[in-house]
Amino acid sequence: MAEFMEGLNITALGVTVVFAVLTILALVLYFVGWLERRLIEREETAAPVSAAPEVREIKEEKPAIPPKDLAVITAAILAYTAEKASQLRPLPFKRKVSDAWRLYGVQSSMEEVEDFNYELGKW
Amino acid sequence: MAEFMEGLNITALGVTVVFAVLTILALVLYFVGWLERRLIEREETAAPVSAAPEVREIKEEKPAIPPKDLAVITAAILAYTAEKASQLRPLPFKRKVSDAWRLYGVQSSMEEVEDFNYELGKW
Amino acid sequence: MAEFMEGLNITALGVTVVFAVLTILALVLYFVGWLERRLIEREETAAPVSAAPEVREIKEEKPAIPPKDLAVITAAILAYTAEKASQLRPLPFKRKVSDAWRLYGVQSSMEEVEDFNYELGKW
Amino acid sequence: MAALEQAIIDFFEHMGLLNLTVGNIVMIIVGLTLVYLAIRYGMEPLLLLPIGISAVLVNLPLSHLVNWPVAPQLPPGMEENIFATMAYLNQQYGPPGLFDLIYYLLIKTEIVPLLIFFGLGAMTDFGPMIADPKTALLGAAAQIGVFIAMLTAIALGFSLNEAASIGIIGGADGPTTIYLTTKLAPHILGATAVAAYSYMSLVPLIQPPVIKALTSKEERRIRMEQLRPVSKREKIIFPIISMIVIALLVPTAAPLVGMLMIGNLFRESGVVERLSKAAQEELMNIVTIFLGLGVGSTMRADSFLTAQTLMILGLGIVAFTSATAGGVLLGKLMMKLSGGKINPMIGAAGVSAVPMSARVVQRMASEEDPGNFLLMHAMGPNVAGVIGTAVAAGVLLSVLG
Amino acid sequence: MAALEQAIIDFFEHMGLLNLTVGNIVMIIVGLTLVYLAIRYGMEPLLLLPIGISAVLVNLPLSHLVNWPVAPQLPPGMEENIFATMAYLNQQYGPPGLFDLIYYLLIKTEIVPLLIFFGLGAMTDFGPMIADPKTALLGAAAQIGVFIAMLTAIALGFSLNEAASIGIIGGADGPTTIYLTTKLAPHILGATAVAAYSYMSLVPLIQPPVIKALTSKEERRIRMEQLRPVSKREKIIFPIISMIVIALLVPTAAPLVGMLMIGNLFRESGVVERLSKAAQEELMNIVTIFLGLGVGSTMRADSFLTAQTLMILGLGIVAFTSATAGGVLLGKLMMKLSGGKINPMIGAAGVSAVPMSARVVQRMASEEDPGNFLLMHAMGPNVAGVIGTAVAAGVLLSVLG
Amino acid sequence: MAALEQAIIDFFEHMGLLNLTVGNIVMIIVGLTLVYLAIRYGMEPLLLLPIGISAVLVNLPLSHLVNWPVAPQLPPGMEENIFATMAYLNQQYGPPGLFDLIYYLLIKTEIVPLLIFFGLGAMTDFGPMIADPKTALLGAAAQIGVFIAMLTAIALGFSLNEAASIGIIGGADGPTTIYLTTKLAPHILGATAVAAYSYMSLVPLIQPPVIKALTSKEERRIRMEQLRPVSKREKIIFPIISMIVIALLVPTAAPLVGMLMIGNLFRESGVVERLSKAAQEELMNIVTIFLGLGVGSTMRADSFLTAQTLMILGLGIVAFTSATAGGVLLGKLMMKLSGGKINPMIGAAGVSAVPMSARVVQRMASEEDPGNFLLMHAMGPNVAGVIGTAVAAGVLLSVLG
Ligand code: NA
Ligand code: NA
Ligand code: NA
Repeated sequence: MAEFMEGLNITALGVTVVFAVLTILALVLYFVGWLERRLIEREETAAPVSAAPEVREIKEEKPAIPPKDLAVITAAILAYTAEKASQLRPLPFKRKVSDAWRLYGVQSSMEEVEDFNYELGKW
Repeated sequence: MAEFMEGLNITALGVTVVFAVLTILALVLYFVGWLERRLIEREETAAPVSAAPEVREIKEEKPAIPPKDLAVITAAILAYTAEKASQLRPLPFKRKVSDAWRLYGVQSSMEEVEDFNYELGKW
Repeated sequence: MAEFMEGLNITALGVTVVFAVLTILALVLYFVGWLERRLIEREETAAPVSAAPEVREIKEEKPAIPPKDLAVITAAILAYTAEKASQLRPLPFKRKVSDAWRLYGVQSSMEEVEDFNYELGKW
Repeated sequence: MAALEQAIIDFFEHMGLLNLTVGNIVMIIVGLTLVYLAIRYGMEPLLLLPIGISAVLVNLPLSHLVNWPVAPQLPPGMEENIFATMAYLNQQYGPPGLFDLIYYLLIKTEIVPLLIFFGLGAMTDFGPMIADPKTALLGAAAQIGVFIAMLTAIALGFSLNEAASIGIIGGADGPTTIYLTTKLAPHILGATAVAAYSYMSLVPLIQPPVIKALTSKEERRIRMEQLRPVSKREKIIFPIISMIVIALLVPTAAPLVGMLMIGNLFRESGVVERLSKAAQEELMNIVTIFLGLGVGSTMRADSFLTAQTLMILGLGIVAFTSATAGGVLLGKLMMKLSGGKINPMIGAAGVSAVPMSARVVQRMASEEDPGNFLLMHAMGPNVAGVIGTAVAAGVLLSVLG
Repeated sequence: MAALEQAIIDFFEHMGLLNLTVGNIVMIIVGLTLVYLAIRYGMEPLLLLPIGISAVLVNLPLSHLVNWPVAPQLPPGMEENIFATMAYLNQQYGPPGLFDLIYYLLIKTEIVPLLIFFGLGAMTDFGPMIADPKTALLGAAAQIGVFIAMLTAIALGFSLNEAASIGIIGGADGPTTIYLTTKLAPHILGATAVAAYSYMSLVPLIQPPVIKALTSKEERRIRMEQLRPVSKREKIIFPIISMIVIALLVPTAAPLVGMLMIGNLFRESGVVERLSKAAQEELMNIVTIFLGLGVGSTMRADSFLTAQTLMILGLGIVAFTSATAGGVLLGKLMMKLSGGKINPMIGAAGVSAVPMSARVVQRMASEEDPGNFLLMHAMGPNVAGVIGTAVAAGVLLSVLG
Repeated sequence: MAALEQAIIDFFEHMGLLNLTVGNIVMIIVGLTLVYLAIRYGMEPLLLLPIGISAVLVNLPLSHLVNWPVAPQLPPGMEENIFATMAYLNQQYGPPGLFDLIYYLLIKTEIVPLLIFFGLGAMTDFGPMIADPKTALLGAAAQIGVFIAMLTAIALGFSLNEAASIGIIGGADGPTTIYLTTKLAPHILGATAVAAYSYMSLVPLIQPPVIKALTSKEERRIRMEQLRPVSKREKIIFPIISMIVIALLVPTAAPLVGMLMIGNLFRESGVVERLSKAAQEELMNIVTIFLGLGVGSTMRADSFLTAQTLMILGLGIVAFTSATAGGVLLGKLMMKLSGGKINPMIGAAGVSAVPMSARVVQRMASEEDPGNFLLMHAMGPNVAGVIGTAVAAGVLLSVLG
């Protein structure tokens, strides 16, 4: 019985804390959302010239493909994939394009070295 | 010499056990095979209506591609892959399709959420 | 001050060792390069008949694709990929081509078993 | 020749077959049942298949994959010291089998459950919850099931620590259940883990009757407004803010929520795709294998084949049912307060089991009205339920741990 | 300035070059030879390249990648306690180098060999053996080579434990060899591992003469009936049944066979493709790297450069030759009993080395008769040989371990 | 009810918020700044994002992700024994949190930095250095920055061990910095690691002014001859030779250089693509996650928020600047000796930070003369700088370790 009473106490505490924490989290999220809307408004008033260009960069234009063509290509590739899956084995992982740089001249080599991923990132 | 005698004993034991185990395994496999054939027979007598539909589902119909076309497509893709391997680097792993759901309306969002792989499986 | 003197000593030692090691390494590399050129010359004198065929094997002939076609295919695939990325989820990793061997007869099975990668390598 | 005979006799005396107990046989059948359910009905196969098959394997006698007990009697003061514990167990029970190493080094140290949470974070899109923060409360309401199940377990005679581990099943979060049980009551880990994953996959059967019983047809037909868009910036800020807020309020929930949110930040930041992919795939897959094998290896006849286990399986249903009810009832309250703008069914999705309970809600909504799309609205409570359960576990840990 | 001179003198006294022994030089050459064979002739490069290059590295003096001995003298009672052993070694020999950690934590605890078996299970299609179970006996017959090599080793003066580790080379299974040697005779691990992997890659040279000597042209021309189809259900049941049968009969083989079959169940179940892929790829690759580096790091001059090592390399040939002969001879017996329906050559494939010995058989068959396809028939004994060797290792462990 | 009140009071007393110190708040802001820099400006996000966010997490009080101090006071003789140390810390400070395990088991044992070097080797093409070996000397010259920074640090009052760890920042190699600091001065690990990675990403800002100050317009316009082709055979021999030469001369550099070269051999051999890919991807990604989290977890207020840290950040600039100057000055000498055939700017690329400093050189060259392509020539010193820094670290270790 003592255990059950303690269980009740834990329950009261637990329910209170869970609700409190998620309520606070929700309030914070409302505040962040409100801030975000204000920020966007201000950025828009500040005009297309300034501010956070890297956010917009992300939404690249992509050339539209007519839905019908899209469906046809999809169907073709899927059918092809299904058909070939049992015969084709994956091409070996093409890791070393390496010597290219001396064959294709210095210009092309630039791209390759940028690919050089020691720093594991982009520059 | 004592060691060699013990070696002989171990050999006798080992050869016996290896043969015994694999013989028993073979017998069990014969039994499983016999059971399987009986089960299949019974399923077939029980007709195309009932039983284990999910086993059959697996064998999906796939539209046949004429072998010649298949060969052409294969050749094209392989040639293409070989040609591009040195110039193209892998597209970055496209992980976040995310915001799609609010842009394409609720209908399309359904599929995406089904993609939501918290449970790591299919439902 | 004693620490600084020791630091100077370490610096002298360190700079000496770093330069010594990289100089030795450079000399060894010059030697390896000289050896390599001699080896290649000797191989070439020994004529196209003999020697190190596996080095040459690597440079396979690949059928040329006209650059324009290449560009078109690339553009098409990239556009297609971009378009589909939000709808298509990756095809499940097609791991088991398995039963193929009994369906397509013994000949085709050979290739498959060679694919069998217990030994994790090529034979 | 006598020596040979002796060797053969010795060998056969140590044959597993002659040492098989009834308990072993029952456990093997239990394990095979899990394997069958996983393969035949696709019940959470990523966990139940490894759990089932390793339960089979460890119950084949003398197989040396497990040599150490799951909940050993330790000298006083050693309990808390994992290094001393392992050295002691090695002394007492011989060198560890592979599954002992997995259990003691990877699961008992919480490495595996926390890395799973890390991967889950990298897999989860908290967008729906950010778009409509009030739905987070429904994720809180569902935790009521945790406490109702806990109280029921106490009433049935379980100790407080056991009852808390049983209650958390109602959170419908496998890794949280494993995390808490390992800390509070490791001897029932097999039972609570199996219950959690089994019922998670049975959500589509358990929830609909409860939801129907608590809502009217009109309520189920309520349509909701489309969610507002969520910016990339908000998605990046969310894991950081959540981690800070929750860890400041409930430090004992910090490991779970922290790892979840680090994973989510990797996902949303967009600058560490390599790591985010690794968290979701290579690391996640490897860790999932070890989780399944390690949990399954705790299912030994002596600790699993008890009346307790059956009661735990029963209490799991209590937990899931009351969690669903809790969510739906708060949903009804919010419906009334909002003037009918909220469909109470989405409360049921507060039982995380992402995204299954959200799909249950969507399915029930379209049954009543094919044009009613609640899925994204149900995803809010659904992901909030993950956080809610972690907080509940934190409270239980802080009081009992 | 005197201090600087002293520092320089000290530095040069600890220069590796001045501490290089003849043994080191020979071992470096041995390591480079393995690297050369791996790259130039593709001899099992996935193992022999890492083994070779780490053998080179650990024989460069004072390099601190290995600080602990491979087979240390331990105080009584410590041998079995890995935790006490490591603390003791740290005390005696200083902190562990990277390769010490790999060897003691990952290989000596059997984690790596067992995970390799797990991955192999996920890679292996047991279909041909299920289709024609009697070929499993040929996988048993090839194990005769294990015992013949063991007896020869005893006759040459090796201890029982060493002889058993040497014999198992004849099983043509790298991980099983490493597993057994680590348990029975860790000081010869380098030699047995190198022998096992080297001869596995030399199977195409070793087997044909033996097969030709034991079979007539007519026997080699025997064609066999096509194998029956195997259902998905059988493939799923197979790993479960095999695990149970073998673990009940030979519990000491349970870790190896158990992990193999869990991997295979992951593969065949079709419901855990993520995990099956992880077992075959990410986990397998990582584990293979550690296996190669760890084994190579045991190749130190003092324990490797002995007459024993040369004898072990010689005994490896004995093992492979007699294993091939054992398989072929049982093949001939089965041919007679079946009235000429079985081609005796497929017995040679009982030497696992999957799929190389099966390909050897196929190649020899098509040399005699281009229309004779034995590959799938040879795969039966081939995969059975993996199980057979694990069982043989289990017997040796139970008697000597 | 009194009990309930008590429970609530207890709970709130252990609430993190009430235990937050000013130091915690500052560290959280520091962590968030790193996260911001990583996301907003892409500053080495793969390391700085995990480091930043885990610095935030460990500074949320009582969160139990770290329970052990970074640089504990240990009983005499225990320092060197990692197993005794961990058992002792467990006894003193309770069970390890996840980040304690990552730090003590994976980073302090050097497992993670060495595996990173292994992966880097598999990613690096040493071709440009093989084609023009004299450029290796420029990689040596840049190490002068290491020693200048070290001397400055000593002058500012740092101990020798601390100064060496600070100096190595000038090598512009994150893992080497972490490796050396962990061994010599673990209490400043957070500061040196953050400095190393931050300045590596700031190379495009730090280097150009130094280069411009030391070279004339004419010098910067010097064009260089195209590099000779490098054969596959040379690329395979290179890692083997380098490993042997360097380990024989500086054994303390053997772990770093050895693992780098094993990785490179895996890459160039062409026969172990599975393993090479694993080293570059799955293993690398997993290890990078642990490195970032482990390093970040050492950033606690008490050890990080000191005047020392600010000085270390300042000394980092000294290190990078003098390293660049050292490279350029030797470049000028080589230009004179070669009769103007060598562009002195490529010396700046001896600061490894592969491939950023090589790109800086390329960019400055094309600004002066759009037709001048120095990139491949700058890659030679660039990769040589990795080796040079490892050797410098080896010398420091052998004298101070
Ligand atoms: Na939950
Ligand atoms: Na075998
Ligand atoms: Na460097």
